Amino acid sequence: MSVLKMTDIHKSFSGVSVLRGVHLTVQSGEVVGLLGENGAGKSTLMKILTGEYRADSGEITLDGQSVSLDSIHRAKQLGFGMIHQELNLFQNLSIAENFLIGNEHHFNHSGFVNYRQLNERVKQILQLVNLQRTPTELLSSLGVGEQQLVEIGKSLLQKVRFLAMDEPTSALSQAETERLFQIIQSLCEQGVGVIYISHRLDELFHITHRVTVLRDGKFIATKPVQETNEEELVSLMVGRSIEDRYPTVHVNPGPIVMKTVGLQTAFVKNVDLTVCAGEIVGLGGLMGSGRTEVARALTGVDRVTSGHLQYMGNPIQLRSPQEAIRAGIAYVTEDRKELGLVLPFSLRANVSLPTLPARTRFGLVQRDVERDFARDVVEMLHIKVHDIEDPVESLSGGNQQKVVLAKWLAQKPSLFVLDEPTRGVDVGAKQEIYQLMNELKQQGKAILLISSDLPELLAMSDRVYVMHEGHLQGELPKQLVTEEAVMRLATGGSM
Amino acid sequence: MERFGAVIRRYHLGPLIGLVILLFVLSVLSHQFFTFGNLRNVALQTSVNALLAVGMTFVILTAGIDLSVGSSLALSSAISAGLMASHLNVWLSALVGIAVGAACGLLNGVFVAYARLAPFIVTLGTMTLYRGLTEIYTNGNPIFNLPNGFSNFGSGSVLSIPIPVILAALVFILGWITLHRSTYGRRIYAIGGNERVAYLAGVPVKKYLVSVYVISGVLASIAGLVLTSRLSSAEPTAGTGYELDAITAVVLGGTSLFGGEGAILGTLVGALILGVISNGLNLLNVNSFYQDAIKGLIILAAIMLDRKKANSR
Amino acid sequence: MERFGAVIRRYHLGPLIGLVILLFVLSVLSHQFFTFGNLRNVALQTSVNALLAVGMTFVILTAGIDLSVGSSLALSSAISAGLMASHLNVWLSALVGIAVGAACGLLNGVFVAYARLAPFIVTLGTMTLYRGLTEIYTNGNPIFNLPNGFSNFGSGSVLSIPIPVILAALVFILGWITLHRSTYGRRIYAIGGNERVAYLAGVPVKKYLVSVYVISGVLASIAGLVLTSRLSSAEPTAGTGYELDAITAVVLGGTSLFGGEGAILGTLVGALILGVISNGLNLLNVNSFYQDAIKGLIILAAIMLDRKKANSR
Amino acid sequence: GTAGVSNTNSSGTGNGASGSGGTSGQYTVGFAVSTTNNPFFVAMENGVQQEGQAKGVKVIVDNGNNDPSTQMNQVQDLIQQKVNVILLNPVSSQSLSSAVKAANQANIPVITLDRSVDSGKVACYIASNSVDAGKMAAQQLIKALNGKGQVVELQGVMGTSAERDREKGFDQEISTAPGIQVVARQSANFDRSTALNVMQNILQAHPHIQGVFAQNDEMALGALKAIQQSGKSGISLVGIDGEQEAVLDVQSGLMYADIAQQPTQEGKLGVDYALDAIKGKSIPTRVNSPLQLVTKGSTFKGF
Ligand SMILES: Nc1ncnc2c1ncn2[C@@H]1O[C@H](COP(=O)(O)OP(=O)(O)OP(=O)(O)O)[C@@H](O)[C@H]1O
Ligand SMILES: Nc1ncnc2c1ncn2[C@@H]1O[C@H](COP(=O)(O)OP(=O)(O)OP(=O)(O)O)[C@@H](O)[C@H]1O
Ligand SMILES: [Mg+2]
Ligand SMILES: [Mg+2]
Repeated sequence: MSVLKMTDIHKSFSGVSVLRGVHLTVQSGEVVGLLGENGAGKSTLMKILTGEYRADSGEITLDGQSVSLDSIHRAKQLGFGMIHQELNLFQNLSIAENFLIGNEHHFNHSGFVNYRQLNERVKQILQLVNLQRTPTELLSSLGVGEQQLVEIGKSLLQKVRFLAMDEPTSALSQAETERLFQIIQSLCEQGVGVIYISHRLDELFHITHRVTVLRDGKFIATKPVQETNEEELVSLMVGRSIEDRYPTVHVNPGPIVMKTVGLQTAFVKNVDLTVCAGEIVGLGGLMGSGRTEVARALTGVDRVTSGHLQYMGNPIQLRSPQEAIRAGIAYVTEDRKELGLVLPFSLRANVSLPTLPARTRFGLVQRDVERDFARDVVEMLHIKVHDIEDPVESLSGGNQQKVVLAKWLAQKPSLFVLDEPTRGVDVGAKQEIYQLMNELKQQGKAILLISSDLPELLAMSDRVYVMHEGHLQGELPKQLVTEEAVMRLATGGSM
Repeated sequence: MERFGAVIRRYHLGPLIGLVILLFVLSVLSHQFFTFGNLRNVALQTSVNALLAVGMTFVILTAGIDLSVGSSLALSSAISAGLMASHLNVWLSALVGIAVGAACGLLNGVFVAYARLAPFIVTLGTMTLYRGLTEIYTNGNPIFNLPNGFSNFGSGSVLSIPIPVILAALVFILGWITLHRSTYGRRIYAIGGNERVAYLAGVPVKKYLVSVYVISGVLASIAGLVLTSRLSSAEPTAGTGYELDAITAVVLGGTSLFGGEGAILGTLVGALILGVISNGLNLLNVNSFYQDAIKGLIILAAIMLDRKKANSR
Repeated sequence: MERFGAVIRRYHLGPLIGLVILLFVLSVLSHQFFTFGNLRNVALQTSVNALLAVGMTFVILTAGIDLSVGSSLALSSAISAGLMASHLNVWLSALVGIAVGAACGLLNGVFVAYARLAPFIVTLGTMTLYRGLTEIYTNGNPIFNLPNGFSNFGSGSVLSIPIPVILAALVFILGWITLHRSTYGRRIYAIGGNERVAYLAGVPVKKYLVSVYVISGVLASIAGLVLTSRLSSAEPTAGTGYELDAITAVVLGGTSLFGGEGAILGTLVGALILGVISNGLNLLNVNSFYQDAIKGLIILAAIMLDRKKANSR
Repeated sequence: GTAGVSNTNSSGTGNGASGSGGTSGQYTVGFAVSTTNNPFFVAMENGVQQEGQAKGVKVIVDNGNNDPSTQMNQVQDLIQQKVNVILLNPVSSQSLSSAVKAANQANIPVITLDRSVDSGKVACYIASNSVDAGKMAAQQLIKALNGKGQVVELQGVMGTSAERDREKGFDQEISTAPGIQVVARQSANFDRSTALNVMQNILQAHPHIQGVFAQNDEMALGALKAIQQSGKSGISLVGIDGEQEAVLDVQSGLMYADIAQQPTQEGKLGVDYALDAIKGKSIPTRVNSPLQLVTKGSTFKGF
């Protein structure tokens, strides 16, 4: 039975204060939720625990003994592990080798890799996290959700005493999430202390024993989970109460904006769907069911091999994203790091990227217009950023996600394809994004919403299509959309 | 104040500090160094590499590389000179040379962008190919007997500033505006920063990739015209090894070979550092056996000053 | 079947197909080509570049580059030869040479890993520096009058296979085992794939980075011993331009200059392609003015075969 | 790269040694040339090719790109192809010795052009002395300056034999004129555009020089441009090689003198002696082709 205590932790980055006196206590066998808005400092606090950053001041004790976490190595020795919010994986290596790096001592045979032992062990772990892949496959062939499972699996390989999980479920759907909870439970039984970060509040009530809330880098409170409720946590976290987490508006759907007829690409087949003006259409399914691939086909990224698209009533061929953008189709990608952002670019340059041609005069960028737009979106989406000239890589995960969304707003498209638009976004900001979606809907925009967050999908969509193994398994009108119905279709059942 | 720090970071003033130190040391060591005449020489001697380095900056910003510049220079200037020697109009001959440079770049660009081949190996192949074509065209002999008017272009000056220097300065200003103020330039950085993100944001990535190699080829041919005119002859071996000097200027100037990061002012500084080193070693009459070692040490010292930048490779 | 496809992808068999086609074409065009004696020559002529290319593969896999190999080769072999010429024991002299190579690599590695400077510019600086030191040490004169025993090492053979070929083969096998079977090798790939992630996973990134440059330096010195022994003299200009051949072999073999991707078998194939091209052009007595053009075309053709791979640059 | 030292005297036009054409249809001569990056060696290659054609000999040319090991490989390839004679213009005297030994073992006669090798059996060596060329250049400068004044020397690629030998000869001879001071020695890598820049810099540092010795004509031509562009006059420039452009400049008075060689003739001679060697005739082991001094008014053509 051991206790990890972080007391009065302070941390700032080049003069900007990020953590201001934070406390956190975890015991072995316990799950502590860590809650806070985007940019509140959760990831930073955890990175201090794993030796990636050093605290400016404060004390960390393990069983009453003060420990100094001055290196990654030291933190590892002490048994502190972490599942990173941003996937920390090697795209160029196989799944098994991703498990190997950092854990070589388990599979070391006088300097050589014992591949048989490695593959065996990885196979077990993949089963444990429910990932149907062989260990020798290249990591880069996996979708984001699958990669997240690998990241989770990696932490099971190490003998950890305390494990920080930074939004492990942000790209997981229901089934995988439940699997993860079973894993967490068994870890606790083995005496591991878990720090669990998530913006999906329901999960915290499911899995944690206590919740610690941060706001703006400050410690707000720690509550046993039985003694609190969602409303209280939300108001502790954002400093005000949020009435309606899923605001909806009713709009009578207009004409069909996008219609697919027998759409087929290398990854999906026989997809027939429609999205109308003034409508939010949900696209659900399990991880790897091909939702992203549908989005890619609608936005000119993937080649359509048979069937066709009808846009605003006319057949359309999209040979590149450029053509899609010109036609008025915006694609908010799910993988912000790889596909959504130019990380070293400033926020200003990122949000203006798709609309540059419109901001050009005599070939030159109109920088004042650009700056004004950047300031507008920062305000509109409450993006937490020190300066619009800061590189987006220094933003917190959720704020980065908002930037991905923001860059399409100036384009004034007719169709938005949103692939996991609220991945890693906090409750308050989520509500803002929903309100934004509603506004767009009222303006007569068509929205295709892909989401693994079931409550969000159910609440926000006017209709829901569900995919299963690369094809549309069925369509659910608003009145029939329930968690059970979606899950039934997603697992290959029928309505 | 805060803005000033940002400017230093953004425009990589590290190498500039290196250049200033170098200028200072040389002024102390040689009283001829800091004279108008000598600085004019340095500028003139840097102009060819500077022209190549501007094109190279564009290419490297897209995470590419162009090893073929020296050979493109040789091929285009051999053809221009050949035409001039056979009494074609000078301007027309020069234009044909530039067209040849553009064609060299176009071939590189098409291989890189449309066949999706690694720029290093593509331009290594074309470097050898263009050199071979130059040898075939010239039969291995220099082309001389060029019209006097053409020679004046390389050796003439306006207000005692040599024409090649003015030309290089113009190209730098154009390059700066293009890279740092135009939409085109922004998109070049975006491609280098994350090609897929740029593509998804509607940037016609392939066309842009082709364009940077064409720019590099065109500037190589202009550099070739400057060189030919300065020497009043086109050599089949002209430009051998120039790609390395151009790349060095770019990298010394703080631009990352991995694309998306860097600035053209750094390139100018990088090119000047190289030019100043050669000039200084000559002025001080350093024993030729020691020159290489000293040059190596200065390059290492110069980048040490840029440490902070390199951190974020 | 699936495994076979995976093997092709994983070990980049594209360039191998290119090599096979090249061998086939040359066998048809020249009846001397596919003889034991000639293939033996090709192998012997490839051995020096192959040795350098193995070290370069390690460096490039970490997203680095080592431009200094040719100069490290020259410096280490000049020092070995100097010691031999002054009658030090041959083995000891060779060992000192290898130590010099290791030191050259160590300096590169420390600059890259600890000072966090861009490998291109660091090794460009040391390339010039080491060349300068060689010139100073040799005073620009070749060192000859080496003991006979040493010359036999480069020109001798075992079972009619030249010793340099055997040496290069051993180094390749060792390199293969290290890169593809050892934990060290996997970590090199991990660093090349994502240095930051590797660091967070607990890989001592700095030490590993240093180590690849040391490997490259050591192999450069071994290549230098082979060269010196074959020529029975150490030239101050030895190895000039060899870095480009070594990098070309690596890249032609499908290894990405951006790190983390590639395989050492590709490097072997790349080095052999270069060796076969030179040998073939000589055998066919191609006009030397046409050789460059043809060589460039063959390189371009060879990479076209590897298109699919390059896609994932 | 540059020429080594070869000189061809007027007698070296291939008269002495030619087998009569037509009888030698099956013979193959391998020519390993150090580089074709320089007009000097291009001319030598042309000589070999022309004479080969004239005499009906098949010629295989290999370009060593100034790298000894490349050339070593090429000699091996020539041996492999069982050529009748190897004409070798070695990149380096020391390094190519082992290649010559390999040819000796295969019983293929070797004729060296322009430079020879230190060991191994050479049937015939056709060249002149690089050291002499340097000396002659120095004599011309001494004459031009009347034995006093400041001169500079433009060096070739450091570490090459041509650079060393020409410098040696020049230094020996110039020191006989105590009034002459060598104020700068800088390398311009045997390259024209490098020489232009280096000379510009030297003129800056030493505005009062009166003479320039360039170790080859390419550098002399670059230096000439620098001098012309500086607007200075009265600087005497001496080069080595006999390149046509330089010879023309001497004749028009832009350069003071050139120490010319005739690489074309040298190449022709090589083929002629090669045929003799094949036919078992005895050939001289050393053919000296004297250097040709080109000064204003001389009618020498250059290559
Ligand atoms: N390396 C860094 N340099 C500068 N600022 C940073 C850096 N890392 C984080 N920050 C800033 O610190 C603040 C806290 O970031 P952190 O990633 O800890 O937030 P978070 O609570 O994890 O948010 P999210 O829920 O969005 O993941 C943010 O404002 C962020 O911009
Ligand atoms: N580039 C690719 N190459 C090969 N297979 C791919 C590629 N991209 C995606 N796939 C496969 O296509 C299937 C569907 O992809 P993906 O996982 O993105 O679907 P999804 O329904 O959007 O799921 P997610 O919840 O992960 O977003 C997966 O099996 C995935 O591995
Ligand atoms: Mg976070
Ligand atoms: Mg998806």
